[in-house]
Amino acid sequence: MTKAPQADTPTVSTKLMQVMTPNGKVVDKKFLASMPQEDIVRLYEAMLVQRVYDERMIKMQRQGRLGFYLACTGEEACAYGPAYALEDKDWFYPAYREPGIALWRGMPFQAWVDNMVGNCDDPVKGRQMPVHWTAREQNIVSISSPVGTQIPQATGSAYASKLRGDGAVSICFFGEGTSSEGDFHVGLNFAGVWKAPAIFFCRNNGYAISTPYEKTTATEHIALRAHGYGIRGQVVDGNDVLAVIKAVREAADWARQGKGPTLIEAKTYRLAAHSTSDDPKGYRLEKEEAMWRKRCPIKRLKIWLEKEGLWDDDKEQACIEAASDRIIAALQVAESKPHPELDTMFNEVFADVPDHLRRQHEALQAHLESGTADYQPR
Amino acid sequence: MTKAPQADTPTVSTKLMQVMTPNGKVVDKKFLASMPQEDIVRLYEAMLVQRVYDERMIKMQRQGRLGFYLACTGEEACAYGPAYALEDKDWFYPAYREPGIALWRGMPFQAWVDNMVGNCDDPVKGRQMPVHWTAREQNIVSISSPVGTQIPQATGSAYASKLRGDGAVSICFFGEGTSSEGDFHVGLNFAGVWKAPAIFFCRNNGYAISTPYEKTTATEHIALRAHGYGIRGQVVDGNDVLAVIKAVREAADWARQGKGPTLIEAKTYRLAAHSTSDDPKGYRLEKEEAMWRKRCPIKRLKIWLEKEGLWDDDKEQACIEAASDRIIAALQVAESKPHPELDTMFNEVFADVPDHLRRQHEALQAHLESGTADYQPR
Amino acid sequence: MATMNIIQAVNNALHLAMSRTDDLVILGEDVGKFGGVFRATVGLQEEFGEDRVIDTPLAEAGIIGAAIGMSLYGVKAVAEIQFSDFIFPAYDQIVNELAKFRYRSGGEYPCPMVIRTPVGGGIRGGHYHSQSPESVFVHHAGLVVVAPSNPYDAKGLLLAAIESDDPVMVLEPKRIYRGPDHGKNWGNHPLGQVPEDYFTVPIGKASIARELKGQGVPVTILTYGAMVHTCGKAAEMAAAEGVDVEIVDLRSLLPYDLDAIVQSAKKTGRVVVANEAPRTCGYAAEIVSLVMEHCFDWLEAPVTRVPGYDPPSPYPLEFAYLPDAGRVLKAVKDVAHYA
Amino acid sequence: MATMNIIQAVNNALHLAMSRTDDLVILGEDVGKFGGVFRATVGLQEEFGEDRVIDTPLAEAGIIGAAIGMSLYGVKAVAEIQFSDFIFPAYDQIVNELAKFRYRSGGEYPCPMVIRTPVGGGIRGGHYHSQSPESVFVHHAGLVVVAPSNPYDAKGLLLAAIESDDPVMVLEPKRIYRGPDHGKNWGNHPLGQVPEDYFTVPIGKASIARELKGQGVPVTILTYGAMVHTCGKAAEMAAAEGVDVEIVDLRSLLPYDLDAIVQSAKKTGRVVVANEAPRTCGYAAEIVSLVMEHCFDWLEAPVTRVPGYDPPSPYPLEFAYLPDAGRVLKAVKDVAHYA
Ligand SMILES: Cc1ncc(C[n+]2csc(CCOP(=O)(O)OP(=O)(O)O)c2C)c(N)n1
Ligand SMILES: Cc1ncc(C[n+]2csc(CCOP(=O)(O)OP(=O)(O)O)c2C)c(N)n1
Ligand SMILES: [Mg+2]
Ligand SMILES: [Mg+2]
Repeated sequence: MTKAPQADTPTVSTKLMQVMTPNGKVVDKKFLASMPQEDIVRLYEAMLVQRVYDERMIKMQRQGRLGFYLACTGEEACAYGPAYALEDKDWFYPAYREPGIALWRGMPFQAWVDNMVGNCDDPVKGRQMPVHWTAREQNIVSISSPVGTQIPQATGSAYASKLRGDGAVSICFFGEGTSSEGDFHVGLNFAGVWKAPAIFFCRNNGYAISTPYEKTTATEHIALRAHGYGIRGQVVDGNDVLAVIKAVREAADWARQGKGPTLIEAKTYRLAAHSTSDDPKGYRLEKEEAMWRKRCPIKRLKIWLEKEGLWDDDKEQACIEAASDRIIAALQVAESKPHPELDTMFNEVFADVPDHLRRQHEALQAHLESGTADYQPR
Repeated sequence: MTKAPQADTPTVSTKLMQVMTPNGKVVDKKFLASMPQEDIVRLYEAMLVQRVYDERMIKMQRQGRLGFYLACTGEEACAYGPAYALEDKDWFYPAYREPGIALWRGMPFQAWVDNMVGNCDDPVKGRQMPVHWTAREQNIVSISSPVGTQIPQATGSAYASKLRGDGAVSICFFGEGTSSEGDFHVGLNFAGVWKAPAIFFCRNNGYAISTPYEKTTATEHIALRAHGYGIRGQVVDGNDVLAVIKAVREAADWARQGKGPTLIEAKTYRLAAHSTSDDPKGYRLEKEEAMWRKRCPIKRLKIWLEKEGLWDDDKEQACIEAASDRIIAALQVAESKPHPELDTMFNEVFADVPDHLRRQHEALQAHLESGTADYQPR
Repeated sequence: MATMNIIQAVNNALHLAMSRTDDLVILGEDVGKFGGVFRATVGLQEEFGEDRVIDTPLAEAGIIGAAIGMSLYGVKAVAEIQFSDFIFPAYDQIVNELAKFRYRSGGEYPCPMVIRTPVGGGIRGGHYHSQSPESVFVHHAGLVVVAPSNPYDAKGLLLAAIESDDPVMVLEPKRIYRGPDHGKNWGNHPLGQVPEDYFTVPIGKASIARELKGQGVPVTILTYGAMVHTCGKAAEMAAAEGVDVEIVDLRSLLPYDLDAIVQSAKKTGRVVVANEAPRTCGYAAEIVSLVMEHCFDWLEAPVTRVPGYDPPSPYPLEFAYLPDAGRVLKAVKDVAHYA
Repeated sequence: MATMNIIQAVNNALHLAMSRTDDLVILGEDVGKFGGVFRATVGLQEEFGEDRVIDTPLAEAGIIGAAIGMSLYGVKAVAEIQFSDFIFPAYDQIVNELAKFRYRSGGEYPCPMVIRTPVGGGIRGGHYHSQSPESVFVHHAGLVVVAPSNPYDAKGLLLAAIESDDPVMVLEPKRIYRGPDHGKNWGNHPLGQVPEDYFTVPIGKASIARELKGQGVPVTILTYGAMVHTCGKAAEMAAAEGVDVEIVDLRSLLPYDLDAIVQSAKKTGRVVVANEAPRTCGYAAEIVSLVMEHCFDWLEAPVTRVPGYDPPSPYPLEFAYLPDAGRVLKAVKDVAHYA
């Protein structure tokens, strides 16, 4: 009954793909050689900057200037790696922890910050919480809070691009906690049947809010689920941006050759709290966090860059300061902008505003003019 | 990272478990020897009788005497095997194609037939279509039409029995088509984490109505999904009732030892139409059906029984005739019974009938008495 | 013009729409080779190929989720959900995703697509093949919901749905899929005269299924779907008893045609709302509230619902369960003679 | 008696219930070690162990599906859904399974269990942390749905829910979880005086949150949950303008207390229905229809809804979106002065 494996039979590899160890030791020289050095520097800078942004934003939230924030600290490689590895025409379905995709691919920085505040220039017009941005120009699909819904959607986009034969790949991001939702299953299974050019990128950061991996699933690797869908599976060191790039490139090649989807499991760790509403002290040990801090994706790259003479402390300092200034300035600008207009509450629900929503809009307008309304526009 | 396998590490076997080949050749003498011969005869008879019931009911439906029927022709072993293999205290979550579980475990035969008609003695009080029976005495949970919903429910029951420490196992049945639903994923994943004493029995009969296996999933075996949940997986010849018994027994032992769930995939074939609303001629080849008819679970057992001198044509004829008479008589009885009482429409929606349903009941009563109602009680 | 039943009208519409653009696909369980369990998609896979008429795995969340992704990418999908009773595994995708995509993305990711699904009882399907879940979709803004009652509207509304820039759910009244007298005593469901060419029926507009004759106490019935025919029969019976009924076929449940509702309600002052869905929090409650809010001073009698009963539909008692012409008649007479 | 906020009252109720029987478990995302994202289950895992207070995988269909299976087996579950916005992956399990189990099995498999979930806006959660989905559950017969507005009812209704032989959904008003003045200008949400011992509040009974004072035009407000307090503030403002408001806190949305509704509506003849959920096909529409059907001749003015707007809740404009005291006041004055 078992057939001989063919060249295009998908395989599932649970061996940790790595290019560089946590100590900056190169274990895949060939891949490293294929990477332009200036790109590695750019990637390093971008991840470092992201770290600064996250730290500043969390502080701002504590000061009451932001309603909510959610950092990707420790997981920067899982956004910047894929964003680098793929092409302009490819489509991205982020979860909420991949701002790097937007920033790398050219979403205007101020727009990203405007979204944190929900002002009139927020690309989603103040209709969602912070961190739920969108970036149509960059083919990055709108983020929603319900986790996992983007997975079958990415399958659909991948199918559509296959139907059109335009050679694009759709990549979808989600956490290991999210991989427990039914949408994970249906999305990957459909993609398998359709041989859709899709990449499912599971950031296994060990926790779903407070829930540790062993309460999420009994399987050793999420990647093993690829067996159940007849698709490729690959475990990668999610804190090794070069390995992430390699894994995504291989998956994209496979997809573009018409061989179907890949499930990538990136092993990483959420160094930060889940969000500004969370405090991990109640559910995990400092010791564990400390161990993972040593495996930080930024740190390992820095060791290597310094060894190669491509980076030094001055550059580091300058980079951090510039990023810090930039985000503080952008936040000030964002805060100075007014709220979105009232009509954003009623338009774009449908293509045209139907009568019943027009009536609701008018009623609200009248209410605000009556002087008895709680809300005061800014 | 990979740990050495332990004695209780679940394994996934895609080797077809068989006790007897389609030609009646015994390939697992040891297991056969463990089975009392009279039980094998009883199992054979039961499956043969089921075949007769199914054929008669389909005829009755064609004659307009039943609203709907759904046969298990070719898949009898997948119900009678598990029903035989498990204990009285164990819980069953059937799909709609396992009447054998009920009949083997002692659901009153007339009650089963009353359900086909939906009369006043139907255990579900005429509230569901035919084939959606229930059997509380036998620990067989109520069947519903939406496929797959029973899977996480079985996980819950298994967890509850584990919590109580009563040693019971919960077994859940579903088709390979159904294994595409999100509920499959969540049910098996929860069971894996909880090491719940559950058996997930997937009847892979090749089709979901008209949809062939290769459009359902790209994985070679549904059983491979066990990898993704860290649980046991086992492929078994679903047309070999002895192999099914063996597979279910192994899974039950595993579960009772506290080692968690097993996903069993039984390879079989739906020889009949999906239901009386279906005609397979439009979507599959007679040749394929003919090949599977040769692998019939009843036929292979008959060859062996005859060889052993445990069965002969006279017995066969008598058995068929008795079954035929029995079902025809039972159907006549069922048809002679009145419809369920009107109040069955309003009670048992809640534990007590709330006022708003009482008012609806009264209104209907008045309407029926007004003489303008379409419905005429029988 | 051709004589068609609803299934034929739907099939005809799909053929026309699929011919007009390559960026349209049909997907669902058994819709391809088999042509759908109600045969609405027969012949389409043969004509447009397996890539555009797709037999999906058995997973409604996958069907809708994937259709959303196609739509975002620019390929419009017409998804079939085999029975509306089985749509709920996709409920999250529909109400949290499909309905909100345009709004939540600041207009960057509109998501026009179509969901076709058969609704209602009368085919002896028990309570898992008979549901009428319109209100739980109408409640979530962002979804257009239409409910044709005849072959002409079935074709015209489906083509309008496919043209629309919004996600549209088309609720097809399965008990009158095949023309006259399917079901028991349901009144006439004539086969329709339907143009074979492309046309649309505007979304958001009701139609007058029966006009006032000018003889007797005038009463308005607001209804939709298969119930239009039940109400037609009730209207005939009422005429014999001196009650003059206007039937407004709402056709479009969201957006609804408030003008048509208000106009008829003000004209008669006596209103019955008839539909199959369970009473409590059903769509009829919204219509009652609209009439309350817009026509209070015109009302001569309480607006009266003739909805389904709340419990799940039973099997042999189905024809006691479903609102029949007699129940509509009683309500019509009650409001006509209210004093 | 102790002073408690709603979270404390819920937590206290769960402690008491868990102590009374071993056949009760709590399950949900982050409910165990962390004590729930709103901290309603703090301390329970420590006291009752990991087997009875379960941190589940992230899958609502699994939580509810498994809870159903436990309940069928005789172990009652109190499932927490982290936000009601995330309940929809379990919608099929809730409306097609949980709601129908007793009925469809001829009474052989009742399925009593409890679902607790926070509802409503006012915490700056955007439209995915603010929904009020009651009507889409009330519509499916078989589910009991309650909505407490204060710590006393939160405890008493939860304990009644756990005692009940039916599946019960407890919709907790998250913006007043923590006591006074959470949110902006919402009126008083006093911490409650709550007995520390076991007690229940009967399901199906409304309470009078504010009685008529006998001065001014009498008006009824029918409401529930957090809106009870918004309405309280509106009632005070109305009193200053010569309108005398009775507030009926429905508490139990299904079964509803028709007697209380009808009694108040007939007394005043002027009725406002205020709730947070979107207007169209929301729960308020059902209440309007009930008043229409049972009190038509008593009505002096159209029953007027003050519901949420239909679109998904926005983020910075949230306090323009939510029905505030001013909007309730306007409706109260409109019905008071209707002529
Ligand atoms: C359907 C749904 N259920 C629950 C939540 C609440 N929630 C938000 S994030 C989260 C944990 C997600 O964990 P994981 O997928 O591992 O992603 P991570 O946060 O670790 O990146 C939960 C439970 C949600 N957003 N959506
Ligand atoms: C949620 C849901 N979707 C669709 C259906 C319609 N339907 C009934 S049976 C069936 C096919 C099931 O196939 P499979 O699981 O392989 O079981 P089999 O019939 O082959 O035994 C379908 C699509 C349903 N009952 N429930
Ligand atoms: Mg995680
Ligand atoms: Mg099958």
